[in-house]
Amino acid sequence: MTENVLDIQDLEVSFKSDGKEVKVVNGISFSIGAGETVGVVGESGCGKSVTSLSIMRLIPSPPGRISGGKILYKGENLLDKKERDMRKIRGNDISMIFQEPMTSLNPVFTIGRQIDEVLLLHKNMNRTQARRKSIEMLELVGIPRAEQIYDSHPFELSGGMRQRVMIAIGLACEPQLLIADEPTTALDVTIQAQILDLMRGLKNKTNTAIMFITHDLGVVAEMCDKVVVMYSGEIVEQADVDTLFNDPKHPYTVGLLGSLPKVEEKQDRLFSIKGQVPPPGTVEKGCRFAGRCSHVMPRCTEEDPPLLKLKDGHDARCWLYDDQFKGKEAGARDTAAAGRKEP
Amino acid sequence: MTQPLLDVKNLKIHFPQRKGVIKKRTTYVKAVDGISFTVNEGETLGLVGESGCGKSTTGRGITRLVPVTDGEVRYEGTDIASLSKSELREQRKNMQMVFQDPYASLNPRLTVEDILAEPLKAHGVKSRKERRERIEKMMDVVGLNRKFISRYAHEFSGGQRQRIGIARALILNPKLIIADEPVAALDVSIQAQILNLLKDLQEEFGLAYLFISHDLSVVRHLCDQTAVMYLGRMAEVGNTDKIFENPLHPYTQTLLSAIPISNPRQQKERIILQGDVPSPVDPPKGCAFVGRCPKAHDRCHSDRPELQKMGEDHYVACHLYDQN
Amino acid sequence: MKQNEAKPYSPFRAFLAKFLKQKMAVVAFAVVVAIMFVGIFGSFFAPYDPHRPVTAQYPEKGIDLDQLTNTSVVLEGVMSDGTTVEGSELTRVQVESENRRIASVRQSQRGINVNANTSGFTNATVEAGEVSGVFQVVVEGESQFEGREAVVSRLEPVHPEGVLNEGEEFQIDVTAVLTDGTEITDRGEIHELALRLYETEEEEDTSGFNAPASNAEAIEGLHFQSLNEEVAAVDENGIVTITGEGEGIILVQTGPVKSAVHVQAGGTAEPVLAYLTISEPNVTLTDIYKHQPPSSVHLFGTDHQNRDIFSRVIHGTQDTLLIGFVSVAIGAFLGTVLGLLAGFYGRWVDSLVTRMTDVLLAFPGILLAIAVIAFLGAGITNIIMAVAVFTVPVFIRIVRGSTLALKEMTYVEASRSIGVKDPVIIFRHIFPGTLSVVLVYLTMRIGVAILIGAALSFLGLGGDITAPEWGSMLSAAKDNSGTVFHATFFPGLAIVITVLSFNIFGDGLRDALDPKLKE
Amino acid sequence: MLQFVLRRLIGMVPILFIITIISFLFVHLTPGDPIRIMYGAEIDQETYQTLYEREGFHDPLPVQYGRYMVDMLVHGDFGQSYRTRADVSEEVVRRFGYTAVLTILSMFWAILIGVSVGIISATKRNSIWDRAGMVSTITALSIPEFWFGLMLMQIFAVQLGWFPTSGSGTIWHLLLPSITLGFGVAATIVRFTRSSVLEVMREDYVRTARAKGQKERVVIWSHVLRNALIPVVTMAGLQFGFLIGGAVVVEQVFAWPGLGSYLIDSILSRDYPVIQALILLFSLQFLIINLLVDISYGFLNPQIRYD
Repeated sequence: MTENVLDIQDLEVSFKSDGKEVKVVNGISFSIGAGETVGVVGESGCGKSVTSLSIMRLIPSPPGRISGGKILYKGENLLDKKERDMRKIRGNDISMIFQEPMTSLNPVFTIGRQIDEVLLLHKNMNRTQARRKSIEMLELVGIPRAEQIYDSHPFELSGGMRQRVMIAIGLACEPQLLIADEPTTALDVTIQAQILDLMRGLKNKTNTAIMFITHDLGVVAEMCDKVVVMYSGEIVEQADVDTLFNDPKHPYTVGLLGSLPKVEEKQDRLFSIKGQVPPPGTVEKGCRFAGRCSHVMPRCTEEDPPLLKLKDGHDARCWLYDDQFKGKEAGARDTAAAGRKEP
Repeated sequence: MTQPLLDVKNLKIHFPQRKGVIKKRTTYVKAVDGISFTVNEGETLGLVGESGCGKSTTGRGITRLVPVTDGEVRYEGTDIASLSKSELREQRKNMQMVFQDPYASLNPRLTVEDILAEPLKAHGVKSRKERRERIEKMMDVVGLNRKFISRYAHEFSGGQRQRIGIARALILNPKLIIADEPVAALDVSIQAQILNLLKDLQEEFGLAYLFISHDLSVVRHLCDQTAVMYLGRMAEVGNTDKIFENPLHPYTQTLLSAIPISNPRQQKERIILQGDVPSPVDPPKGCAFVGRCPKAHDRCHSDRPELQKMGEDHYVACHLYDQN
Repeated sequence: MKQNEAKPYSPFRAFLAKFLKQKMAVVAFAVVVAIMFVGIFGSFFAPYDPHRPVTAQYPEKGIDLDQLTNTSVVLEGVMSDGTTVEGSELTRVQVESENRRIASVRQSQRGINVNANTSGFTNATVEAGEVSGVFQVVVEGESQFEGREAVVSRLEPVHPEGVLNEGEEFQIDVTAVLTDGTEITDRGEIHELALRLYETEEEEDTSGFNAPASNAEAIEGLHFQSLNEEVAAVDENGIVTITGEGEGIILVQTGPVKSAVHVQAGGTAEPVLAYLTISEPNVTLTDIYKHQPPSSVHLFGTDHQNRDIFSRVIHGTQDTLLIGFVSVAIGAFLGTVLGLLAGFYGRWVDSLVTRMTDVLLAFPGILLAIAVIAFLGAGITNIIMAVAVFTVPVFIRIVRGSTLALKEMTYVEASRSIGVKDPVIIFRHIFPGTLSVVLVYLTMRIGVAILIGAALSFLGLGGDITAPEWGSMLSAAKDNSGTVFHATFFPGLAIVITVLSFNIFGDGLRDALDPKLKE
Repeated sequence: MLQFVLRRLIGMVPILFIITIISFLFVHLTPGDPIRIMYGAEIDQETYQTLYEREGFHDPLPVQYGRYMVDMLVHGDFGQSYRTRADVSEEVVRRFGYTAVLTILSMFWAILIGVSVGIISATKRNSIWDRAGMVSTITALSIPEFWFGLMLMQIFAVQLGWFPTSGSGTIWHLLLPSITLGFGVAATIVRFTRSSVLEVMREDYVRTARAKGQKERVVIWSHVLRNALIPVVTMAGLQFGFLIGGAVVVEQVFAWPGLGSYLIDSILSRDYPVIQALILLFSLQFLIINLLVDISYGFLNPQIRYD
């Protein structure tokens, strides 16, 4: 087994608002192996973006605070590192691309200068070397007339082009891990297809591990090897991509898949999860999904289920799969599977 | 053949932009540049396209929230584009809108009751009691708790707000709802709730929808008819199943292939387009899609393709299918 | 679902809760309310009539003029045996003021009566026979008392005890008591001080009101002199040698201050007068005819026409607030109406209004106001008009801006799509949306309006310069005397406190109503 | 770019034209009789008539306006002061330098203090420095300039004797007036800089810079400031106009012989030719300042292309 690039253990992140501290990420653990693409999916407010910023230690503080756990990068805990050492890792070992390509580039600097910046910081290059490497990177991400674009300003580029530039910046130092936080959400579907295609190609070329954060299950199915499903600050299920889409266990995952309209077939009616996501800090005990779950049992509102290991590499946080309920498991799975077609 | 509920013919919406030293040169953003389609009673037409293709402008042009440059918009035979201001206000009763952003489309300073009373007041329901009754009834219909009638809009979650928005649109009993990306801002699980609600309401009240969306899966799910727009023009119109199962226009084909499929076992070949959508200020002379089309030929550069019938309930604007 | 079961939301309560969190703003609001109260009712509790000199009002207020300008100090003689003599029993007493223009002194029943004439300071000497003492009189008012220094008030010699015999020597120890109460015992130091104090004495006074001869022959340093050489001789260090029998008197002198040391060489003798004590060696009086400094009678002092500044500041609150409120109210009303129309209807209405706004805003407010005054003439009404003229474009701009933003809000579009009439949309959706900005600016602009109004009055464009208006008060104070601090300080402070309160209150309002609002 | 400047210059012409009309009408619409102001109230009717004709007041207004424009544009003649009979243009030229020196030095203080304190306040947000800065700026904005000037004069000139109280001549004469004039603008710039920096610090591209591993110092000084200062420069430029307004008051306090005190003296004595000329001059100044601000904005912000 290869060593993991990233190992997150029991990570907790809290935010302070109105004098109260609320845990928005509540003890999550997962790992990303070398060259692996891990998708982190969940609806807005589930804590997926906070997790990614925590890895970079870029949580705005105050009000945010990493209140527990470990983030191991190649075995070293990033949370113990000094800010100075952390800076050497950012952009070099771990880099990040963001959702909004329109605002993530500094409007007053040229494209070239913004790629050079990261090379000059981490790679001991002089300006000429940096320029050469930057243009090379621009070509790599499929930007035509790279030399010319090198000297343009961000506002002269379209959203898709800017996201390519962001990827060029992210990959310039050949990082071990690329964190992509909803990189295609703001883009049109044809442009999204271009960017996803590009990222897949680059991943095969560079063997960079990717943490892919998104709310779009379709993108996950297409891009990722492994999937982590988050709900309200917790991991509710994780599995390899094939298992997750074809044999989901957690009622939330099942519901999420069921509520997706599909372009490839006509459905009469969508499955829908009732109610809405509880705001962080409002569920005091029991499973956070209990209030919306169609399989809710008395136990669910009393005890918070642990992340149960179902089989190798497939975990779900649900009492349905607790040993005591083994007998009912088959039945539950049937109903869950049925839910995807018709509630 | 019966008369369609809404009949749009050669609709053009151009926005002038002033340029030049003494402001004499005027260019036009051709947001919508000659499109035609119809919506039948009780039916849903999905208007799809990428951002900037003019689909939202079309919706706003039909309700005359933006001035129509040219063309006809007939609602039950009356040309909306030529109505006077007061006639238009009367006409608006029959045609209501639901907006994309459930946060921005409700005035944060008003309560649910105020918001829902507004259309009633504007159309002459004077009795407070009657208004209250109708509002409460409508809240039941869209699945809002009556107890929340005096709450402010911002106290609700996105899904609930969109229910308020739908209630506002329905309260005057219109026949046509123009829904401009009503689920784009919602999370997947909430989106499903609203889509189901829209379907239920259609069945209950026999509504027709003009459903504007960039999400093809949603359109496929909800719509009977689909119209694909590109750069202010219509690329392909027809029965939804036909379009999704047998897309003819290269753009429709690309669009469909670009949608990520939420099943890792069903991945497909993808058509990857080069380049970006050109500016609507200066669209190509021939086919709007010509610059990015993998199948473009000479004629596409010079002649603008018109919609041609390719089968029952299926039209496409592409020179590939020219008879000659 | 859970949050919906909380108690119903009220926008006003939410605003109040946010506002009350900002302590500074709450205090500022209290101050604003207090200032408005003063503005309305100030004229009823101002202690003096702001238009007349206070001296003319003292009789009606039952204040004795003499009490303010006169005082008496008690004079006592100290005998060589240490006993004291009351001032009335002293003989050959002469009192003299160095500068009678400032203060005059005369002997009275128990001591000395001091009478202030005009502001300044002077020394006065008291002589009783051989000995003399000095006290200072300070009359506060317009003049500044730079370089004022304490002088020697009395010299207290130590008398030898008992009877002395011929040939004995002793040294006279002297304590110099200064007018500010400090005591110096070291003879060298006294000498030094005296050298410094009385060095330039002679060339100083050219007024003709000069002190008597005893001062003219003032002696440098610390000086000793024996009146009976045959009994006792003294040298310049104050060492006394008894040379014969009898009574001797050694005079110790520095400047105009003299005391006597009684030397008894054999036999008995009556004690002699050794030195004079003055109960208050530093008398402070007030010049009541002009520029009285702040005191318990006049909290902020009086001005160049001897009017009570405190009362004038209180009265002036009304005019100042009037300028602020009325001008901003006019400006805000016109600006809001025009801004709403321009923003909502666009097209030519907008072009016309914005063109006008741009031209007006291209000028700094004060110049625009000056131009309006130049056109209309000076006067408080015209100041209000002038300030209103430059307030209008400010409101047009902010209301138009926020109208444009609100017009783009989907909920306005939604209303239009429903078929709601334009006026209803403006009043129901747009105007309430601009209200928070308008309220915030209203508060902030009142501060600016007061500042500009004051500046205009200060420049003399307010018309009546004698009016109790803060700006004109400053203008008059500045013109009449550049050196009186209190006359300019207090009216200015009133402006600062008022404007500051409005500004902080406005800041708090803004944070509570609309934290995104930019300045 | 050139086209843009040209267009703006052309655009200024109608505004200036309107201003000349306004300033011309000044004499004719304001209460008070120019002849009596010029030659005294006591002159008899006959002399009055002669003078009235000689000064050209009998011509119709358009003719007079034409003469006024020709004098001004062709001969550069702004007339004579009613009060001193001196040539207005000469006097204006003489005084212009004084006002220019005063405002420029004030602007220097204002920018120096304003920008640096603003940056410190923003980067050390909510610290004691930030709070102190905010309290002192709001106080500064509440202090009337003329009073602040009088207080400075009291303390530093009268009591401590470090500076001359008023007048002109040396650099020391300039110090107190320029500080008085600059402190209000400094406070405005502090607040503006602070909010601008804070706003930029929330931008996504600042997060990008941090994610690159850039040092916080470089993030602030290069990524944040470059963007944050663009609006600050614009604002500071516009404040120039307000400095000229403030100069009117401050010059009066310190007896500084600039255009401001000239204006006030002229208004108080109804010296219309001078007021006319000064209104024109001030208007022109503001138009030019606004133009320069717009142009500089384009140099700083690459996104602006003048077309």
